[in-house]
Amino acid sequence: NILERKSEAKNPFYRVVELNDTLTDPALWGKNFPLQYDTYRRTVDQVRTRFGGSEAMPRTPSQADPRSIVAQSRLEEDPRLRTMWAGYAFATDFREERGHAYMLDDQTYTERQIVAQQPGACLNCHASTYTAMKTLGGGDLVKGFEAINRLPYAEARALVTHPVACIDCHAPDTMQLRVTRPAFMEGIRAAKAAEGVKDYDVNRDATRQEMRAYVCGQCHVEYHFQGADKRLVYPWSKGLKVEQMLASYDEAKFKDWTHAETGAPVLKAQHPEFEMWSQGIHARSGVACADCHMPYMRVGALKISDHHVRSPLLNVNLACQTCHRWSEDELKARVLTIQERTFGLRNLAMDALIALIGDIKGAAADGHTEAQLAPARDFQRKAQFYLDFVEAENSMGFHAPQEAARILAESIDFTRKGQVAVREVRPP
Amino acid sequence: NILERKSEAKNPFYRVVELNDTLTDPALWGKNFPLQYDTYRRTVDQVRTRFGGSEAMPRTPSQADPRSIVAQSRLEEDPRLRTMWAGYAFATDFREERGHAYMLDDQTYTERQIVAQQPGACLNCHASTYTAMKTLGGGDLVKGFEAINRLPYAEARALVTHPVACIDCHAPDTMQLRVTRPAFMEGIRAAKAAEGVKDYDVNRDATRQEMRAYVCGQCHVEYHFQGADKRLVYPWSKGLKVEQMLASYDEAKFKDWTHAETGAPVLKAQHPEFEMWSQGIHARSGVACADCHMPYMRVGALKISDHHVRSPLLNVNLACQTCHRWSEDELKARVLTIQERTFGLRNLAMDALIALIGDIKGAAADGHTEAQLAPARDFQRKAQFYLDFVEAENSMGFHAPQEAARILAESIDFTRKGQVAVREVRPP
Amino acid sequence: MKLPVAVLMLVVAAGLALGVGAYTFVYARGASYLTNDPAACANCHVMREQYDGWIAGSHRAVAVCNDCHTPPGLVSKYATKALNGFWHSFAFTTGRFHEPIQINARNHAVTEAACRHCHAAVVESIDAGRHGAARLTCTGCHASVGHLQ
Ligand code: HEC
Ligand code: HEC
Ligand code: HEC
Ligand code: HEC
Ligand code: HEC
Ligand code: HEC
Ligand code: HEC
Ligand code: HEC
Ligand code: HEC
Ligand code: HEC
Ligand code: HEC
Ligand code: HEC
Ligand code: HEC
Ligand code: HEC
Ligand SMILES: [Ca+2]
Ligand SMILES: [Ca+2]
Repeated sequence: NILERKSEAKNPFYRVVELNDTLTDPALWGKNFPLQYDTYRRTVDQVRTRFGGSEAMPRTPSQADPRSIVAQSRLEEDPRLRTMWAGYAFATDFREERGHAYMLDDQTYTERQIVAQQPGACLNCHASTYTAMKTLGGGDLVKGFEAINRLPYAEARALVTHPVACIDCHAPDTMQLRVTRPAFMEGIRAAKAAEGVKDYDVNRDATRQEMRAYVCGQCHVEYHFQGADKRLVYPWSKGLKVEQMLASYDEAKFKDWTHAETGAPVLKAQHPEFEMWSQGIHARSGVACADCHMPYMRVGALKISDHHVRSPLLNVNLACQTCHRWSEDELKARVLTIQERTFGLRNLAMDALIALIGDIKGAAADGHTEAQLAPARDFQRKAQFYLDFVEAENSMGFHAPQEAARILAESIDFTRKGQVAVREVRPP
Repeated sequence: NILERKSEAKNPFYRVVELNDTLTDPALWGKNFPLQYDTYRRTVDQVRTRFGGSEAMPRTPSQADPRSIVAQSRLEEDPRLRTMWAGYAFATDFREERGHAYMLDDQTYTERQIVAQQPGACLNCHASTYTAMKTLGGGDLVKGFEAINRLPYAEARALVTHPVACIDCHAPDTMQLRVTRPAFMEGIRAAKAAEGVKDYDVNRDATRQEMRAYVCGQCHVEYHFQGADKRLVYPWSKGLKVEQMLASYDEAKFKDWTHAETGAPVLKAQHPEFEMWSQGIHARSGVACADCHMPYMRVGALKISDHHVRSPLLNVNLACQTCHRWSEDELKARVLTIQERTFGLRNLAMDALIALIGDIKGAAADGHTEAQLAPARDFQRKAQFYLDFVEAENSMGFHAPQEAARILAESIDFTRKGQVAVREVRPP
Repeated sequence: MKLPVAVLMLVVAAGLALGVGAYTFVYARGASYLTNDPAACANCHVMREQYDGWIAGSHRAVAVCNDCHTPPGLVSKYATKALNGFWHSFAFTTGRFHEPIQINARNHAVTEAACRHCHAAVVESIDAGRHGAARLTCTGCHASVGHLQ
């Protein structure tokens, strides 16, 4: 009854440890906040949903890769991905993502590390890098950020021990949310500037509700490494929409790699959850990532944020039903309807792109000149980035259903134009 | 004043007329229900929204067409429509639709009546045909329906005087909603049968909330005239989705006309509001047409359904805010976001289709054989029906945002395949 | 019960100044604003929906209108009641108010305070837990708590 609760709750947290800005180990923070810590540790669970969660696949550990369990391979699920990414590290190893607890190991041991030389910049989103950056920078976060980016991966890896931890999202004194990733600070400032908001400082200007999404946007975003210093940059200078990102890549003449089968200068989109969400009805309604992926839960007299960050479909009751009065089955069915539609279009767009790749390959073999191939290759670059934008986004369209379908429709249109272009010309 | 308000509340209406099943004139019904009648008469208003409403265009009345005001021409707004419909009556005259008050005149005087011989079947959705059908059928509604369908338009036209009236949606004794159109009774029975529901009788089995959409579904649907008897049929035997309707047309080898520029056997989709809505989140949430297009309004102490059927964007407070706590401007902006996305894709799909039509025309000129042209023509048929399905649907995607985008994406994919097909072969 | 009477007089006086308002306030039992009986609120047909929503809602057994729509503490309580009672009477009579009725900023704040008052225990950790942090609005997630939508 309420009265009891009142007394119980006088002080929800017992400060047994004096936290400060140098303590990375979540176990220490967990002493003050055992409930959050306990849920945080549950991100090791692996449960599969139709398009999300992850499946625990046993493997025999090796010297190079000691993991005894990994998530299922997306390349085996859909071999067309190998063709789409031909010549790029992703074509050798790409798996379904799983809980936060695995982020550091999965990055360390992915075969993508073997086929390519990766920079320290990778670590920004796979480890608790906050204190490491502070130390490297002699107290200056940005200096440390720049330093860690350009280190070879192995060296940088030696500086970190934990996956994302409390300190990466929370201020130790007040427990308020904070952004600790310079790449997001700079990215969101650029995005706001594009909207006409000058000198945006996320930790100063963001509302609490916004922070409930921004802490996730530190990592769940499209990115690239800029220049020799491997600076981690989010391509938002023109805005968060797919066409705006492509425009900024085109402007910088940036490419991730040259396609092995067609010679096209192509791009790889990666987990643009934040960007996709920003175009959806939930973002527009002020619903943040944490509302669905870290819903409040009752623990005794208290209500806490479920730090077991996972697919909301594994937790529909708390994640959705406070706002939506539909049954659990009905809500799951609604998500599935959206996802199946997206998946259907994703497959159409994929078949189309594979056909275009075949066409260009064939044309090159027929002796089409570079100049003749250029237009079709550019359409491949566009179609591929748009398709990959939805493919790499991990909600299979749910975060912005119509926008995801719109992007796939445009991808198909680019392919169409590419297939026409390659047929318009005959080899000299 | 408040005294009235209190007394008003006691007796909602006064029976001044004894209504029966033969009284068509809404003015008579209006004597018992003056509030509904007054709002019903306001459908003469013409106000434009970005994609809906209608614009009042003055014209000089003529012998053939006495209308002094019409709605804007959609053909002038987008001349590509003339190419898409080349050889069909719609290419000569197609206008934005307007309020119910105009339905009979607009059908009587459209130039589509001049370029083609239209049957009485047209009247099912443009006039209060209930009593006319009853009389023609000697008390048997279906007999009367069959009789009016096969009459020449002019003869059938002489049998009716009013646009849709009270009697078409209401039972005179109870004022309960009812379906009076055999084409809908048969269509919905077929659709339910496809879902495994046997012997569905809409007036017996539908819930009140369903009736709030079904009365509209009597007319706001895709249709065709079957056989020499011109029976009005809704193509729902396989279901309400675009691919299911196309499948039933393909099965029946049905075509609306032969495309004048390509010789393809093509189809014209028409106002599938009911079918599109059925695929959207509002239908899924049990929100009916009447909830948004005829919202309850307070008149003194009474709440009545606003019979001024119109664009909800002209009435956002009552149409939306009862369920959505957003400001009027915000709600309008949400609709516009959805509509602009749909419109963008519609234009991409349209450009694509026009290109395909050009390709086929060109190939025919180059001497491609009928057999060689067949595959491309079939893709045109598909791409055209899908595009027209969204183009003819009058909410510009709002009734089912992701579904509308999905349909346009598939239309573009059909065009892509058609353009490839036409290029795969060389004339003999 | 001195205070309520005093306030009532005050409102009636203000009403007389405006005539119609006070007339309604009395005639339409605007005084029901001063009672605690939810049915009294529903004296106004325009309150019917909220009344029905409350009956269907989860709080019917635990909270009446005034628990959520008036601040705790006698003075502020009757001040709010008088203010709302008067203006709503006025709005009701003139028929000049936004449809559907929407809570205004002041009353929204009152309601939020009410949530926190009763649920202090439950929300302490998420709400008062960290100094300086802005508050999340309860109804952002619990919109249907007072009135089942
Ligand atoms: C309105 C609820 C909602 C919001 C807000 C939301 N998501 Fe999601 N998210 C979902 C659903 C539902 C899925 C699909 C899960 C599935 O398929 O199992 C999903 C999937 C994901 C996935 C893949 C999960 C998995 O199990 O593989 C990630 C990662 C993700 N979201 C991150 C984010 C981020 C970051 C944000 C904010 C920028 C966000 N989400 C906002 C509901 C939401
Ligand atoms: C420091 C970077 C970082 C931050 C901050 C971060 N994530 Fe993640 N997230 C990851 C990585 C990396 C993975 C994939 C881990 C793996 O597969 O090994 C991941 C995985 C996920 C998944 C997939 C879980 C599954 O079962 O498939 C979800 C859901 C998710 N994150 C949501 C969020 C939300 C919500 C937030 C903010 C509250 C957030 N993430 C903050 C980096 C981050
Ligand atoms: C901007 C943040 C960010 C950076 C930088 C980043 N990652 Fe990730 N990574 C994520 C997120 C978020 C996920 C989970 C979502 C997903 O898998 O799509 C993830 C998932 C992964 C996974 C597990 C799924 C898979 O792809 O097999 C691996 C392995 C991985 N990253 C390796 C790397 C490597 C190697 C680099 C550097 C080249 C890198 N990451 C850089 C954010 C990042
Ligand atoms: C990926 C980001 C992220 C990480 C890592 C994280 N948190 Fe949180 N935490 C959040 C978010 C989001 C909230 C909700 C904050 C709000 O509503 O303002 C939150 C809230 C809290 C709160 C406030 C009470 C509550 O439950 O809402 C506490 C205490 C807390 N976290 C402790 C921890 C501890 C301890 C750890 C490490 C074991 C941790 N957090 C790790 C994102 C994170
Ligand atoms: C904090 C509130 C909140 C939470 C939590 C939330 N939603 Fe929503 N949801 C909304 C709002 C607001 C809308 C927009 C429609 C409206 O204004 O009512 C919406 C819209 C939707 C729609 C219709 C839009 C579309 O794209 O078709 C679906 C489906 C949906 N939500 C599912 C979910 C699911 C599944 C979850 C949990 C994973 C969830 N929502 C969590 C508030 C929420
Ligand atoms: C959730 C609200 C909602 C529901 C339910 C709904 N509509 Fe609509 N409808 C709209 C909106 C919004 C528009 C766009 C109006 C505009 O663009 O001005 C629209 C547009 C239309 C139009 C074109 C109106 C114009 O002004 O040109 C027609 C006709 C229509 N709807 C019929 C229907 C029918 C029939 C149903 C049921 C089968 C239905 N609607 C269900 C909201 C709704
Ligand atoms: C008897 C056939 C019929 C029925 C029943 C019917 N409509 Fe219509 N409706 C039409 C026709 C025909 C038009 C176009 C009239 C014109 O353009 O002259 C129309 C036009 C409209 C418009 C467009 C108004 C504008 O300003 O553009 C809306 C909205 C609409 N109907 C909604 C509905 C709704 C909602 C229902 C059910 C409550 C309904 N209709 C029932 C035949 C019908
Ligand atoms: C199944 C019902 C139905 C039938 C049958 C029908 N209409 Fe309509 N008609 C509508 C509806 C609903 C609208 C309003 C929506 C729209 O215009 O897309 C409309 C609009 C119109 C309009 C005004 C807009 C325009 O197209 O210029 C004309 C003219 C018209 N119809 C003529 C005809 C003719 C001629 C026939 C017979 C060949 C016919 N209708 C048969 C339902 C029908
Ligand atoms: C296109 C269909 C249509 C036409 C034509 C129509 N109505 Fe209605 N009417 C409705 C719908 C839908 C409702 C809502 C019924 C419900 O909620 O069950 C309604 C409700 C009513 C009600 C019940 C009280 C109310 O307002 O909700 C009355 C009385 C009424 N109409 C009278 C009339 C009169 C009189 C006419 C002719 C002047 C008329 N109607 C024409 C569709 C129509
Ligand atoms: C009778 C209730 C009701 C009415 C009236 C209504 N809606 Fe909705 N609306 C819903 C429900 C239910 C959902 C699904 C999300 C959810 O479950 O909250 C929804 C979802 C939405 C969404 C998100 C889905 C999407 O496609 O992005 C938008 C936008 C929306 N409504 C706009 C409107 C507008 C505009 C109107 C008025 C023309 C309107 N609604 C009228 C109940 C309603
Ligand atoms: C458990 C708390 C609670 C109770 C009890 C309660 N309400 Fe409310 N009321 C609310 C909330 C919450 C809102 C929505 C305002 C908001 O979003 O802040 C609201 C809104 C309203 C509104 C404004 C309409 C709207 O939706 O904004 C009216 C009028 C109202 N209530 C009247 C009443 C009446 C009359 C009663 C008693 C029959 C009552 N309330 C009982 C919590 C309550
Ligand atoms: C004299 C008739 C009448 C009575 C009695 C009445 N109300 Fe209202 N109420 C109204 C009217 C009219 C409005 C709309 C006022 C506006 O929107 O400006 C309203 C609006 C409200 C609102 C939301 C608008 C706002 O100003 O925030 C709340 C909350 C509310 N009433 C609560 C109550 C409660 C609680 C009671 C009983 C103690 C009650 N009402 C009794 C007529 C009345
Ligand atoms: C007069 C005291 C009181 C007020 C005011 C009050 N509540 Fe409650 N509330 C209770 C009691 C008692 C319960 C049932 C016992 C329990 O679970 O704590 C309850 C239950 C709940 C629940 C759980 C059951 C459900 O409906 O999901 C929620 C959530 C809730 N309240 C939120 C709110 C919000 C939000 C407000 C303000 C709009 C509010 N309460 C105002 C006393 C109150
Ligand atoms: C971001 C969404 C969100 C916000 C904001 C929010 N809540 Fe909740 N609340 C929830 C969820 C989810 C639950 C369900 C927890 C459970 O049942 O385990 C909940 C549960 C509750 C409960 C019921 C616990 C029980 O089961 O008895 C109460 C009481 C409550 N909240 C009150 C509040 C109050 C008061 C506020 C404002 C200070 C508030 N909430 C703000 C999401 C929210
Ligand atoms: Ca996953
Ligand atoms: Ca119109």
